[in-house]
Amino acid sequence: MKKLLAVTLGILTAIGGFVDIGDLVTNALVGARFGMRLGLVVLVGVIGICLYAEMCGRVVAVAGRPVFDLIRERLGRRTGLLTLIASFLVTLLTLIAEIGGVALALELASGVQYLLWVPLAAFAVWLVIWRVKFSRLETVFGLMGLLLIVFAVALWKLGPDWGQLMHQATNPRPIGHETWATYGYYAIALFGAAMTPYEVFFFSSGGVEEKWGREDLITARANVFVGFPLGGLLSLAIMGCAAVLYLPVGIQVDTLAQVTLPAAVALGKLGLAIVLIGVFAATFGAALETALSCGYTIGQYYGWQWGKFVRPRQASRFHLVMIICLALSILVLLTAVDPVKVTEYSVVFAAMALPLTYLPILIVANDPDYMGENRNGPVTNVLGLVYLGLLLVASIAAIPLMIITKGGQ
Amino acid sequence: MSGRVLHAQLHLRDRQLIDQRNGRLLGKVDDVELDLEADPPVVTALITGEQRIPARLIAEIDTAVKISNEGLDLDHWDDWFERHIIDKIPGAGDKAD
Amino acid sequence: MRLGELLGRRVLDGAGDDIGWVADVRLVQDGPVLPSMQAAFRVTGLIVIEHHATHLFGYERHVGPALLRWLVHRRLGDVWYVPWEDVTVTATTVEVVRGRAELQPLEENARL
Amino acid sequence: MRAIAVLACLLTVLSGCGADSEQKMLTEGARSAREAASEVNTVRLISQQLLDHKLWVPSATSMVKDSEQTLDKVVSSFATRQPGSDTVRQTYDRYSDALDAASDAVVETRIALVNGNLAKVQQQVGELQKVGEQLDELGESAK
Repeated sequence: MKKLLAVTLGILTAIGGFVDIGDLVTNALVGARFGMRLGLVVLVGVIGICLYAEMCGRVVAVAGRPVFDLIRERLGRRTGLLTLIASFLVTLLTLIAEIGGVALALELASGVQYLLWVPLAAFAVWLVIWRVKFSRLETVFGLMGLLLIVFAVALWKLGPDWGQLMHQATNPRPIGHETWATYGYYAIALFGAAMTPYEVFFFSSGGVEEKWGREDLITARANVFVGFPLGGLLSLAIMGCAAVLYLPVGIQVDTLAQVTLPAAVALGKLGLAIVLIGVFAATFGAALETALSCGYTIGQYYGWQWGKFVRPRQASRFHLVMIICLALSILVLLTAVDPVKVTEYSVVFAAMALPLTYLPILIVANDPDYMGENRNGPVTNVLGLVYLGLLLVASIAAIPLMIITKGGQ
Repeated sequence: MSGRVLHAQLHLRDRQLIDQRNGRLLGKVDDVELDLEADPPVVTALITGEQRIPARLIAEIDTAVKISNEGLDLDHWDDWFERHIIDKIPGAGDKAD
Repeated sequence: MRLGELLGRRVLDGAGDDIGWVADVRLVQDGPVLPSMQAAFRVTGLIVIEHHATHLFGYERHVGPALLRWLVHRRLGDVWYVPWEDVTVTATTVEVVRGRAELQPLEENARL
Repeated sequence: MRAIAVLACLLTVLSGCGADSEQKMLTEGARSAREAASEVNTVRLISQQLLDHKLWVPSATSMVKDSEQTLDKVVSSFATRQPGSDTVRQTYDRYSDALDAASDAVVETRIALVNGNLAKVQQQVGELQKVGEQLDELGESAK
């Protein structure tokens, strides 16, 4: 049992990357518009994040340094600061969206307007960060988020034509009124979400919080190879549900309600209840992940005492950053901005942050001073470089495609 | 030739400073002070923010730089925010540690 | 002097011709023993690169993926190691006794 | 510099404030029809699930309200278009009428839901089906 619980850090991290509020909607939206024709992108994303998260886990276990330490060290103060600003803004925008997502899930369950839930949700996130032990936090929200597996059950229950889904998946191209531009835009959105920078910040910092040492190399790997593929699977299940239920009748997905509806159609009230709890846990987990990542990145860039492995008073600046970020989230959401739309703008900053985040990881994972005999092998390096190239292409294409397609319209 | 070979930019600059005694994180190495007039020329101090850490306090250089935190005031701002904000919120931890 | 002032300075040869830029300072821990019973870090030389760049990412030591190394080295041009005995630090530049052709490539001296 | 400014003005006038041509009206109408069809079909799906006891009334109501909001945006954004000639006006009216019908059907469904009038919801499912099919057809009439 203890061994099983040891992989919850990977699961919670992956939930933040693959099924947070923005991804929930994007996955369903993509399924409704393209069927499974973008499914391969999720697979490519899973392999990429596994590759780099494994490197991070290894660096933490061997050298004890989290990702943003490496970024500042290898990119220097100035480029490091640029990376900090870009990745901090992505993370903050995502945090804002997640708090909104928690509130939206509560609205769906209760019928009470989501704006009323916003301050409560933000306060609850802060309270958990302030008081709950890191290991407890990752276990509870990681496991609860797994309730989203109900989407896979729902897909199976909807009785789709599997052959047709496979056919879509193996024919990656736009259909109907879609263009290559919109197809490319959503491909980048899915790929960027799978490799969103705060995943490696959170995962590596979590490894430090868990006090990983050389003997935990296997735990680190298990986290990566269980957590992220599971996240990808949830993501594909949501896409599949939308492909089966919405694509044939021309329904376009733009709300969280439409994301949850397939579970109700397939499994009734019980299915909906499980999905709502799952969405709540996943968005709440992602809110914790992003809020902590806001503190981790700034703390690690400046070298402040950070982390939940010390008491809040010993890491006062770290906790203060998170309090300010949560307060900002409430203020932004109370302007009635659509939380789902907020994540779309984060693409802009992600584009800048992505290559600069992953380059230092690849460099340090190769450094014999740091890694000794645990440094990267040739296969990892070739794959790492291929993915660095993909990230670079995605980051260059993201903003032009966003403008051409007017955000995927 | 004996002794460990290091590079000032690669191994010292922008590395994490850690208190050798209790593992507390104390900031980053922003710059390195060199005495090039001395014979032989040597590293005399590490600089972090406004603070100067004399070379004699460097305990270990690894993936981070461990120092003995004697007579330095590296916790100034952390303490300031602790006293003025964080301590006022219930549950911030015991004063003792 | 601060490391920050030295990095990125122009390096000139004896005749006053341009060689490149200071990229890093090599230290060896065999200097005079400090009160902490540790040897001081002695400055033994400079790493000089042909083209201006602030960061080598540690790639002057020839580790890591070959393609990345190749890219970094293409950008940096030649990389040399100049022993401290050959170096004079002036007000704004660094002068090297030897001419450019006599400089020692860093590879031959990677882990002194 | 002045030439660029003039060109920019011209483009703005042509694309935004100016009257729409037949082709543009068709394209925009079809796009709006597709977006409206999406919401109408969503509301129909929700109503159907409610009648099958697969949804709670508050969740269904909140979902329908979401769709109603999105539909409102689609309808009002199409309404700001200006037909340039009589033939274009005919096209405009065709789409406009269908969009209004969609809006009415969704509003009535929402009211029936709030009042707990399941018989009326049942009736609306048929109505939404009809409106949805009409919009689907209009949506496919242009790229």
